[in-house]
Amino acid sequence: DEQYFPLQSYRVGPYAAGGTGFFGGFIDYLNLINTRDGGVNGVKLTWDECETQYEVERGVECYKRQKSKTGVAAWNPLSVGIAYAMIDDIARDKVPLITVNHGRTDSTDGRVFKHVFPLLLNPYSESSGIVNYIAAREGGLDKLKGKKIAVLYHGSPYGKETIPIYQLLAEKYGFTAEQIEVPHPGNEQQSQWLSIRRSKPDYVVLRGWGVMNPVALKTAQKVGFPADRIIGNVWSNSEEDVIPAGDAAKGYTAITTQASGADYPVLQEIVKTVYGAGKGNLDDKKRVGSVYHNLGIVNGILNVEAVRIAQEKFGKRTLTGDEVRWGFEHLRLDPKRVEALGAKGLFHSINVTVANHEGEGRVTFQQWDGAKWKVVSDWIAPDWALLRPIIEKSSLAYAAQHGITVRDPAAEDASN
Amino acid sequence: MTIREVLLSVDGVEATYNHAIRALSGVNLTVRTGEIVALLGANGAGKTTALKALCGLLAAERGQITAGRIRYDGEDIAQRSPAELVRAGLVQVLEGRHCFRSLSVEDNLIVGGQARGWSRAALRRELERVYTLFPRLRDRRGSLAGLTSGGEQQMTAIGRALMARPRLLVLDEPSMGLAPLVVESIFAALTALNRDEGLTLLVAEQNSTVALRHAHRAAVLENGRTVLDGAADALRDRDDIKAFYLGVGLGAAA
Amino acid sequence: MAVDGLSLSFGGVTALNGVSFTVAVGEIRAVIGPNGAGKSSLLNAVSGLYRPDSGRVWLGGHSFAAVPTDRLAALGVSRTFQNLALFKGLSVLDNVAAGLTHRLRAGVLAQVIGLPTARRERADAYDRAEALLAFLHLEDARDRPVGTLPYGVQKRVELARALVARPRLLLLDEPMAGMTLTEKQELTGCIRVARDDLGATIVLIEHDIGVVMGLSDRIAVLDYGRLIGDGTPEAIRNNQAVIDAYLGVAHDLEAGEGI
Amino acid sequence: MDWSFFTEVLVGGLLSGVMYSLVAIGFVLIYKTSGVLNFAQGALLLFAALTFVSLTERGLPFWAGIALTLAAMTAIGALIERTVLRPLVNQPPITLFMATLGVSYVIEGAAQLLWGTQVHGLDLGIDDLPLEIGGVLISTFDLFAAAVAGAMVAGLTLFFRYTRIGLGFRAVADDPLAALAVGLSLDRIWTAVWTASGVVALVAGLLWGARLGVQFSLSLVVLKALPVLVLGGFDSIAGAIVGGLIVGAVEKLAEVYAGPLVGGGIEGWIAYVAALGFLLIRPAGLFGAKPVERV
Amino acid sequence: MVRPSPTALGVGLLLAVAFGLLPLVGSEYLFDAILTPFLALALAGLGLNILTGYAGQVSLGSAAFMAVGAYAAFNLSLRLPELPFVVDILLAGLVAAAVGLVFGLPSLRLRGFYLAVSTLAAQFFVQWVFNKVGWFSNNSPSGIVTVPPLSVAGLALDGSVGRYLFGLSVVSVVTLVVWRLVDSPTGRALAALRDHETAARVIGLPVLRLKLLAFAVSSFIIGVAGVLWAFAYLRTVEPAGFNLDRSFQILFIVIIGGLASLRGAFLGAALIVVFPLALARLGETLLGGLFDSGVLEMSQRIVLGLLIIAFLIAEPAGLSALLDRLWHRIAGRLTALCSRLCPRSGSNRSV
Ligand SMILES: Nc1ncnc2c1ncn2[C@@H]1O[C@H](COP(=O)(O)OP(=O)(O)OP(=O)(O)O)[C@@H](O)[C@H]1O
Ligand SMILES: Nc1ncnc2c1ncn2[C@@H]1O[C@H](COP(=O)(O)OP(=O)(O)OP(=O)(O)O)[C@@H](O)[C@H]1O
Ligand SMILES: [Mg+2]
Ligand SMILES: [Mg+2]
Repeated sequence: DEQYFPLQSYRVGPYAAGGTGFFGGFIDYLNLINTRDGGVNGVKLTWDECETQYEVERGVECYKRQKSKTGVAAWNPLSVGIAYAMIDDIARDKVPLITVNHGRTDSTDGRVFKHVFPLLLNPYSESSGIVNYIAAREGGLDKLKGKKIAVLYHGSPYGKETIPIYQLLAEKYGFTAEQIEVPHPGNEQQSQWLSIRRSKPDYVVLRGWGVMNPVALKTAQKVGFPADRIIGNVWSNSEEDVIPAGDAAKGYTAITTQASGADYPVLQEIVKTVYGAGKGNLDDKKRVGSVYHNLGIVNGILNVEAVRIAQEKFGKRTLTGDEVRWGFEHLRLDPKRVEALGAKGLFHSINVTVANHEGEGRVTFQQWDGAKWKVVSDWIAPDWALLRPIIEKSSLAYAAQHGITVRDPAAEDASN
Repeated sequence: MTIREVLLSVDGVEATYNHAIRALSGVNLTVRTGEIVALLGANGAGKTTALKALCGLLAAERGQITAGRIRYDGEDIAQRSPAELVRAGLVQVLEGRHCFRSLSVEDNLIVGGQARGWSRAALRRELERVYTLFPRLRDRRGSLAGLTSGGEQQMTAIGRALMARPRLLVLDEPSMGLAPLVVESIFAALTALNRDEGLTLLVAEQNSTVALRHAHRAAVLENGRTVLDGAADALRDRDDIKAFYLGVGLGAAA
Repeated sequence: MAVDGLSLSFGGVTALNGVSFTVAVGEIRAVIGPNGAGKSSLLNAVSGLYRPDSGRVWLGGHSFAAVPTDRLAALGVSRTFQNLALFKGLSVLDNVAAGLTHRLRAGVLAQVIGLPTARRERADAYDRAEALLAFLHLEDARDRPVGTLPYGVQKRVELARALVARPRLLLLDEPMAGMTLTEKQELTGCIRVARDDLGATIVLIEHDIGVVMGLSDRIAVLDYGRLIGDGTPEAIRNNQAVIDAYLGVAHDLEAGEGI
Repeated sequence: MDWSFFTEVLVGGLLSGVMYSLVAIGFVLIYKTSGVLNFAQGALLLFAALTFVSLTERGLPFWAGIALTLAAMTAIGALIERTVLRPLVNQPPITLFMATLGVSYVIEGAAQLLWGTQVHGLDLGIDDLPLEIGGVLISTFDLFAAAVAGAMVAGLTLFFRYTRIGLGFRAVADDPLAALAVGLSLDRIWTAVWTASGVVALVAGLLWGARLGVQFSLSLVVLKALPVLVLGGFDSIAGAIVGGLIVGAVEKLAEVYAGPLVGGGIEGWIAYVAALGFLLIRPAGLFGAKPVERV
Repeated sequence: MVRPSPTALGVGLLLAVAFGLLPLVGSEYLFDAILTPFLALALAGLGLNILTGYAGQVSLGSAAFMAVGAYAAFNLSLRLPELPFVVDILLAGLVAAAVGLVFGLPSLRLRGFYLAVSTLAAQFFVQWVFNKVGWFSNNSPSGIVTVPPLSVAGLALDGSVGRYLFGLSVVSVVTLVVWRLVDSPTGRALAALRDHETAARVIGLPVLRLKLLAFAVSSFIIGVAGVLWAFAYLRTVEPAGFNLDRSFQILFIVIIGGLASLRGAFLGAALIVVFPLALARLGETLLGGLFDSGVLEMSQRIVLGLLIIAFLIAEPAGLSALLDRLWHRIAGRLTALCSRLCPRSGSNRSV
């Protein structure tokens, strides 16, 4: 028996660094399960890579090409655009679509988006997490009153997505949010940072992408804005984002759902079993344990565990996509289980339900010391209660528009 | 005429454009040092193509030589680049006034001398020579060549070729668009150069009267083939041949 | 047509210097002169491509300080160019037919849909173009893209394009450059026919004195932008100023022997 | 209005503009000899920077890295001449333009295949600490870049003014067939020019690479250079620098002062629109040669 | 016409296969990943060819007009649901034409690469507007829009085959119209303008009107191609999908296919869509085990680049001319062979 993971990966083009790290980590973990455990309960894991260059049409082509293989477990495109383009087909083909740390915010509502899983974090909870962290640094949410936070966002759909949520958070906590766009690709930010210098915010949230991140840090240095007051979002938090900035990045802090570093037992095992056998996916071993690599590994853990959970229910065999979907909907990994998986400290926990496809992932913050990331906060919980109504409003509108009947979680759980 | 060494020989050359359109199908031509040879033929006979072929310029027009041999100064030119040929003294004045439009007339001439790498003084001397030949150019030396009149452009093109001090000057329709006086003076000057400096000339001309008057020998092309090759004075006097190949007699009859 | 006190200079160069002369209806009027005398500039001014510094151009009863090029065809004027100005990518037939496009009344949509009027117009245009091809012996080249034709043939295509619209005034800038004698003779005939049968008034620039003398009714001579002679071929042939400036010694005339 | 802030934006803009000029100069060189917009300039830039970084990361000293990269750029120039330009001599500009697109694919592919897709940091050893002059912050790095660009422009301008080679360049661009006929060695000229634009690409690549990190996105900086080119004129080196200054200043002032009114992010197109407006007045840019045509 | 020409026969055969045979035998992959994008890109190529190939104006902003078409159709079907979809398409095309007209105005003064670069203003400006103004994407927070399922005249066409047939019909109709256009005197006038503007003015062609017409018609068609892209192909679009790379892709289709040739747009699109896929497949099966997808992709890029260059060298006039030449040669051989075998039967080809 085999379970197949089609990978719409990207190792070329402007976002190659993220793609190689993430898919490398994912593959490394699948490899570990195969070599160490002989698969999941004896079911071998297989995969294929299809290069998308982060382009939507290529992603779609890959989907059409790879979906014909048997035993597809789940799709993990790591691209908002590709994920959006797949949503209809996914629903029809009944296979889960995993968008770890990104994707449609409203697909958190699993009652409407049955097959879509924005695991760990969505853009809204990320924003809330960042604000909570700033509050913690200032000494409490009440200290936010009167503060000024500038959000420097990438001029793309991805960048724009959090504009309303920062507005909302600003109203709620009484700070002012100044949102500034950096046009794609963001290799020039003089004017934005001069504006920032003029308005003198207390913090700058960097919602960047690719080349925009190092340039932001460099330009900040150029206008004299301190790096330790810049907080990066989840796509501005990798080594690739800070290394090119050199010294300018020292002190820069960024959110993450998974800590970096290779000291976690699961990574040690990967290094030993997979890289030891010469089957490691990363060309450059130094990148083992980097942020993207670790995200790939965490994503691997989540996928594999979902399969495992589904197997408990449906039998230890090749599962259908919809069965794996069930597994994801019951993906509950508490800190104890995380530790058992050798990932204690790598990520916190997850608790996916029918209604909540995000799974209440916690976030932490890492600071760049010039050579590596260092965790500087506890595992912080975003303000889920605040976000849920907004998410539901959007998802219900989607359901109405597309004629989807909203599932009743209680009934679902009862029927299973 | 004493037999002199062969400077250029064209042997059964065939050529096509774009691997498809056949333009030459058997051109033979010999030019000896110090000769003036006229290449005659009706529109489309292949004169231009033949001349481009022997200066290595066909490739730039997506044409190719498919058969035959061209030897200049004893060497096969197949392997030589146009630049090398120019340095070896084989220079062509292209049909249709190919001036460097955005350069001044004088700069056009200077570029013409570049292959020779003249010193500053030599350059002045050469320019003077051209200006004496074409006084009109002296007046217009500062104008952009692309804006000058048709005849001025033609003079510029010829002058530019002379700047390289050719041994064999190949002219494609040099008289086109020039006033009769100028045509006369050009041919006079070229003949003088031929006489005094042994400049060899190969001239393709529609204006066969002028061409034959100055040429020693002439070749006639028809449909891409050499059909006649002989002494110019013979041709000049043979009205039947002229009538047949060049159509001169017809007008007289009409 | 007439020009009156036309002056035109470029930077320091005076291309035309107070040139005035008239062209009578139905006349073949030659303009000759040394290179750079301003002949082409004159035609360019008359066709609106150059804007004269002073002076006026009269075309069919209208007087212009600067001729509107866009209206030229409508005024019944067409011309050829010294350096070929053909539509290289189009076939010979299309080039010639293009000379009639400004007459078409049917709109784009009508043409695309193929309304009867549009179809008729189009067929008419092509019939006339074909007729001209026959007239100028261009049938063989009918469908060739003009860019690949020999120079002399291209010149004829240009003439055909100018003639197809039956212009009242035809401006020819060295139409015979690069032709063999036979072809020149043929073309001379054609130009005569154009005048006699189509009723065109013709202004002709040409360096072949034989052709000019044989063909034209009156000749204007330019030198350094000035009119230095104007009269019948006979008068010009014997005008000393013209001989000095342009014609040179007698034997040049044999260039156009036989005409 | 806050004049010192205005000055700061203006100066910042001008200095960024010089960075654009650096890239634009490479285009100008090629345009001057073939009348074509060289789409591969971005790829050359990426290739040069990537080669240099990868070499120094493998332990080569700075100058050895530069020398080797220069050698590589020369080889590329010669190769392009041999395999692309020579067979396509005398073809219309649009064809050559497409060919440069092909070249850019090959170079981009080869660069990444050879050196990988990783992001590299590049430290030229120039601290980028802000310098305060009269209350106005100025970046030392930008000053350095401006000096380099200035030197390059001055050098090239002198070169073109005082050698006859410049004349040959323009002749080739005007009419390649005639250039061949008068004996210009197109092969040598093209090799030289492509190599030169490779060298310019190296300089620009290093300076931009120090800013952005050496990565694929480096090839996107050409988009900043294009409006500079049309503004200054495709064939003018001085135009590249003046155009750069104008574009930089317009862009920054517009973004800072007009951006907030329309929601920001206008920097991506304002330069193009400004250049377009300007072109309507001067269709060949500030210093570009007007097309010479007559009938 | 008494006897159908070989061209007409060929086109007829092609249409018969495309409409009749393919829907029966094709797979979902064939339709969704190959044929539908091929049709949309070919249509865009056709549109750009009018502007670049026939009228001689180079544009680097085609993707922007695709975006305008796509977003216009999206908003029309969203906000005026009572309109039939065919009307939506026409209106979307018209909107694109209007935008094209505005950005075509500089062509009245600019030439060559100056014009080309200034069309980039359209490219970036339009993308920015769709990003910035939420109204266009129905205030979708991410700016990504998902179009409603395709249905024409009450006929639901949301399956792969349906969408393919829809695209094919649109492309067939537009191609027919374009063919009529370029064959008309107006089409010839455009080409005249391209080849020699001064001469065109002198023979009385309305130069300004023609240029604007070219921009409008071309943008209209590219806009319709955008509709196909959004409704028949991806069904989810974001402004970033219509970026500069797409514009270059379209230009590339036109030039590699053959300027001023209808066939060229299709050949070019086929090359650009099918070739990378074929190469990817080939690479994967041959070398998939040895190298990762990145290395394969990079090698494909190199191969593609080399091919572009090779094609251009072999025939700067594009695939269409290359095919013509091959056909000439084969036909020539065949006639030679034929006349040797059966000396009396002459064949009269028309190509
Ligand atoms: N670039 C080209 N592509 C295709 N065919 C060409 C090309 N140039 C010339 N030909 C063809 O080659 C043949 C010979 O032309 P060529 O120009 O050599 O004749 P020519 O004797 O110089 O004529 P002319 O006296 O008019 O200049 C003609 O049939 C012409 O159509
Ligand atoms: N657009 C222009 N810009 C600058 N100078 C020009 C321009 N047009 C013509 N001239 C100059 O004006 C003068 C007259 O040129 P014109 O072309 O009218 O001469 P022409 O009599 O036709 O000569 P040819 O017989 O050689 O064709 C020439 O000296 C020419 O250089
Ligand atoms: Mg010729
Ligand atoms: Mg003239």
